[in-house]
Amino acid sequence: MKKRIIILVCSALIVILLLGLLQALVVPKYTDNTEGLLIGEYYGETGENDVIMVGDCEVYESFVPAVLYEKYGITSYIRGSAQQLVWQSYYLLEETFRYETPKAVVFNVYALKYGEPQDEAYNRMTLDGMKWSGAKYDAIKASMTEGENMLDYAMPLLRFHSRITELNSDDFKYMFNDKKVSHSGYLMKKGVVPMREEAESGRALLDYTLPETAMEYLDKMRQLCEENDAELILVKAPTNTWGFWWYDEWDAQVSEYAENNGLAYYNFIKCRDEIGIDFATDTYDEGMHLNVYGAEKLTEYFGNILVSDHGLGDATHSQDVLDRWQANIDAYYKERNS
Amino acid sequence: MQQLLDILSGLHPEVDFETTEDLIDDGILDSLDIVSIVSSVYSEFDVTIPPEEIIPENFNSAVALMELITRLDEE
Amino acid sequence: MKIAKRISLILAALCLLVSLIACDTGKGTTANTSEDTENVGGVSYYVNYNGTKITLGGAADATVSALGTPQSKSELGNCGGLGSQVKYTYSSIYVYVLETDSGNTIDQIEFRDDLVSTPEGVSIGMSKSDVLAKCGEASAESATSLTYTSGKLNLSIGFDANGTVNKIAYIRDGV
Amino acid sequence: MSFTSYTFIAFLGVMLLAYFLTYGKRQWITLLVGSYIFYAFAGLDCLAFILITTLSSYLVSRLLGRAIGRERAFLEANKETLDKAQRKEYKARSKKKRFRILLCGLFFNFGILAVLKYSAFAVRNVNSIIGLFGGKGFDVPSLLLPLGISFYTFQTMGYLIDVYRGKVAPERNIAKLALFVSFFPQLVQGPISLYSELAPSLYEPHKFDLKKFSFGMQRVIWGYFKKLVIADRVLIAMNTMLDAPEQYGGAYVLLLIVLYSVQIYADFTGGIDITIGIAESMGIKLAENFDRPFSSRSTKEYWRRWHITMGRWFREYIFVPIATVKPMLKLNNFCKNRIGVKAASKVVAYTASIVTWFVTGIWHGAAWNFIVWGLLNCLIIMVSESLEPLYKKFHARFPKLAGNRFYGGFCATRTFLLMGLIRSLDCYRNVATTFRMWGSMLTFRGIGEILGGGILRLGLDLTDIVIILCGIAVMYAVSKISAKTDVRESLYERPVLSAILTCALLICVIMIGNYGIGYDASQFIYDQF
Repeated sequence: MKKRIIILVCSALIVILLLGLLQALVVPKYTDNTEGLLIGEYYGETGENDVIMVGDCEVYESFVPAVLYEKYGITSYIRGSAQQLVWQSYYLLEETFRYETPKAVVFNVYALKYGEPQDEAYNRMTLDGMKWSGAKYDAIKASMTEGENMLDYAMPLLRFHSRITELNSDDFKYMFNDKKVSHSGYLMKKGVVPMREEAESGRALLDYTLPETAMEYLDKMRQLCEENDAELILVKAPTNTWGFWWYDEWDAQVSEYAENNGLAYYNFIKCRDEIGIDFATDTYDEGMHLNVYGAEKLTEYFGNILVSDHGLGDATHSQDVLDRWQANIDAYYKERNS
Repeated sequence: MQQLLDILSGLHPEVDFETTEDLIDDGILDSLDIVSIVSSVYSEFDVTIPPEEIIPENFNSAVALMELITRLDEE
Repeated sequence: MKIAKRISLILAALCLLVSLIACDTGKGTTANTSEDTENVGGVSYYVNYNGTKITLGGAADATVSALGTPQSKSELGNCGGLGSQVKYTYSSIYVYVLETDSGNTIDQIEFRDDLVSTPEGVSIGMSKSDVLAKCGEASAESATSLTYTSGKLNLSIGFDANGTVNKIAYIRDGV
Repeated sequence: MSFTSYTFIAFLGVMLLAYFLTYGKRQWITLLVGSYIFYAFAGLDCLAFILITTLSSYLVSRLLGRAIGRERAFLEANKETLDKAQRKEYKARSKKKRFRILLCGLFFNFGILAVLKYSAFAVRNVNSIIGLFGGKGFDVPSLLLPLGISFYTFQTMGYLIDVYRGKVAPERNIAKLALFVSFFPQLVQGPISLYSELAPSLYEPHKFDLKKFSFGMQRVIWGYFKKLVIADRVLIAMNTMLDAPEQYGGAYVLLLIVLYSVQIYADFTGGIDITIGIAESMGIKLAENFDRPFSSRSTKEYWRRWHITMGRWFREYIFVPIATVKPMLKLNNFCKNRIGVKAASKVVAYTASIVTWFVTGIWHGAAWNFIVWGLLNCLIIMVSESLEPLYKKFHARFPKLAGNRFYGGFCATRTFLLMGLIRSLDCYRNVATTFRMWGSMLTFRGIGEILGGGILRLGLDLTDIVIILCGIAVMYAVSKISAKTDVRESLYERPVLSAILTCALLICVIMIGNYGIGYDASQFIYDQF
């Protein structure tokens, strides 16, 4: 009898171990669609970031922390991912405050257009990278689409098990260590595909009110920043194409919210010329996103604002952090100029 | 008893019903035979065999069947 | 006999209970499956443009080829698995097409200038009272717009501060 | 809550724990509570129906029990004074009375089932008749169909009939009866248990027994393997073909027939494995529902080995009573003198068969395809029975054939294909379409297309097909071995090997099972029949 119990316990342990290994094997490695790795990379660069940026592709394709540090001495990290919804940004921020105390938080407002969970795949790309915490649990709960299940997040094996029949060499190569893809959350795109024509408008909508849920989470984000003595700064990236249009009605609502709550709100669409953005050279996908050349221009312009209007850039940092940032700059230019 | 044996032999002349004891289990009697037996028992003995008594144990041998008939008649 | 009576009484009571529970739980049996496009609620959900009838929610391929070469055509990648959106620009209208595996559908039609009008005769530059006279009561009204709705199909008419029509769009709700 | 949902797995874990923790005289109450929680997941209005069935059956069974008690007491008390004829007369009279009570119970409960399940079907058919005369017809009602209603109604009515027949004593405790009606593992898809075989072990306390528990769990995992790895994967290809039947005629129909046989076997026996395994892990014994059905050599044998408990129900409570009811006996005797003994019993047995198979068909679903399916089964059995003398002559001529392995294989394959063919009626769900598709098989078109890669265009890739083939091989091997020995019992002597195999099976289920987003693991096919 004793022997049987020992066998039972051992086999249970072996099964758990094997499933753990298999899980490491089958979860997507995102070596092609690298956006899926952004959120997880933060944990290697926590601490003494002056600025944290949250939002969707309009943050991680628009601002370059390495340039911000090089030009203005501001340390920063971008916690953005593909179609990152407002509440996901909120919970990521909540998590970030457990690691450090930034002086300012920058939120790109485009995601305010979504008031409901959108897409399972994007959820996974944002949420799977987070370490387990109450914030992750809440973020998942707020983001699940119909048919999704908390257990699929707790054990990604259950979600991705069918990949076992389509494994490739990357799955083995990055089984335990993910590939590094970003520069402090900035995902570099060097291609140039010029915009063909300036859009006059986006698709007409039936209702131009920003969803209530989204605005509620914006407000929660504001309170969270207040509690943590960080200034919340709202921005809208300068890109504006018909498929991703920033409507005047939305702009008015955000402006009003910012004014009522004493927040700064910069809509960079309105100052493209001042920034010097040229959609013939500064975009990699016909104007939907900035490429690295556009992002550098925007970062310089925004850095100037952060220094002059928000008193950033004069923080003293430990030697470790200074070394880390020197390495960041080197890595950034190495990839940029390669 | 002879009456019963006549009924049975009428169905399967080749079988010695006095000695065989696994009529059902060996597949000698099929459902058609059972249906026939039940109706013959009704006409010859004036005994109705209720559905719950139609089980292999009661039909496996002529003796068992005779016992069933007697029991049903006596009760 | 007494027993049987009692049972039938009890069972009758239970029957009543069942009949109360077994009320209709399914959905209506005559669900409106086809997206009616003509004259529902007073408004039509199509546009005649240069002799081509463009029907909101209708099949796109034949319509697009009948419309001839657009001024420009611009495509937006597959978004959230819903299919990809294509925007066709013609001199007076925009036509948005949703392309999915099961076929291409006219998803939205917008007016760019006052050279086109709805089948009811509404065009950009009219006054709100003209619109109400031609189209009747709207399904929804806000300070800046009137919306006519039938199922998933909508006609949205926007106004500027003076109450003049500045926007006309046929919009299909999320698919 | 389907067996393949996370909710069910979690529920099962909690249930098992609670069951063993409450060991003692009231342990069965845990099961009752659990079963009602399980059932409540299907909807609270469903719960009302199962309660009504329980309540009415309890009342009727108690009344029947009282009537039987009175009868016995009366006979006992007047043993001396009554002569045989009087006794017979009294018994016949009181049996009639009892029968009326039983009928109340049966009519009421089958009435509920009939109204819920068949009224829409009936109205539709009436409408089409009215339509012939240009009438407008009635609105087709759409009523709620409580989970597993066909199963629990039949099981409970079996209990009532057994009480009426005096085979079992009525249950005095209504809560215990409620458990018999609603025992959660078998609620959705059977097996249909007899009260006499299930009740004792259901109410008895069961201590945790490592052997029984691990046997049960092994069987559960095996069931999930069959269902998730094989059945739900095969289903993908089947659905592709069924979405556009006209595109997949000819050889594809044969492919569909084979695939559906594999699918329903893996799905249904897998589901029953899960059911019996769960009960077994708690120490409760349920009746087996399958006995290697695909090795049957004839249709008759097949129906003794496939869905056994259902076949038993129809035989005991429909076929036998009909074949032995007095008018039938009289008919039989009347015919005997005119057309001979054999033919006379055929008249009776075939009449009873046709009724039984009609009911079996309609029990599976309220649609013509099921009725046609039932009657075709009946036809095949009757034809092969009529040809029996021919077979006998044939075998007398070639005495070696009966023992020949290849001949046996031929018979089994023939039965497999024949059963598969008529089973395809419930794939197409339409009699006319099915007949058309059967017709198209004669054209043999599509063989080249399937072999030339068509099989890979049904939604399965090569890996899937390999997995299915391996799965079938494993199922075949296990079935073959278990015909001779009890697989788990012989593995029990080799605990390490047993553990390795069980773990491997579990990992297979998790890794290559077809579940989760994108695959919506299908509900068990036998739901709501």
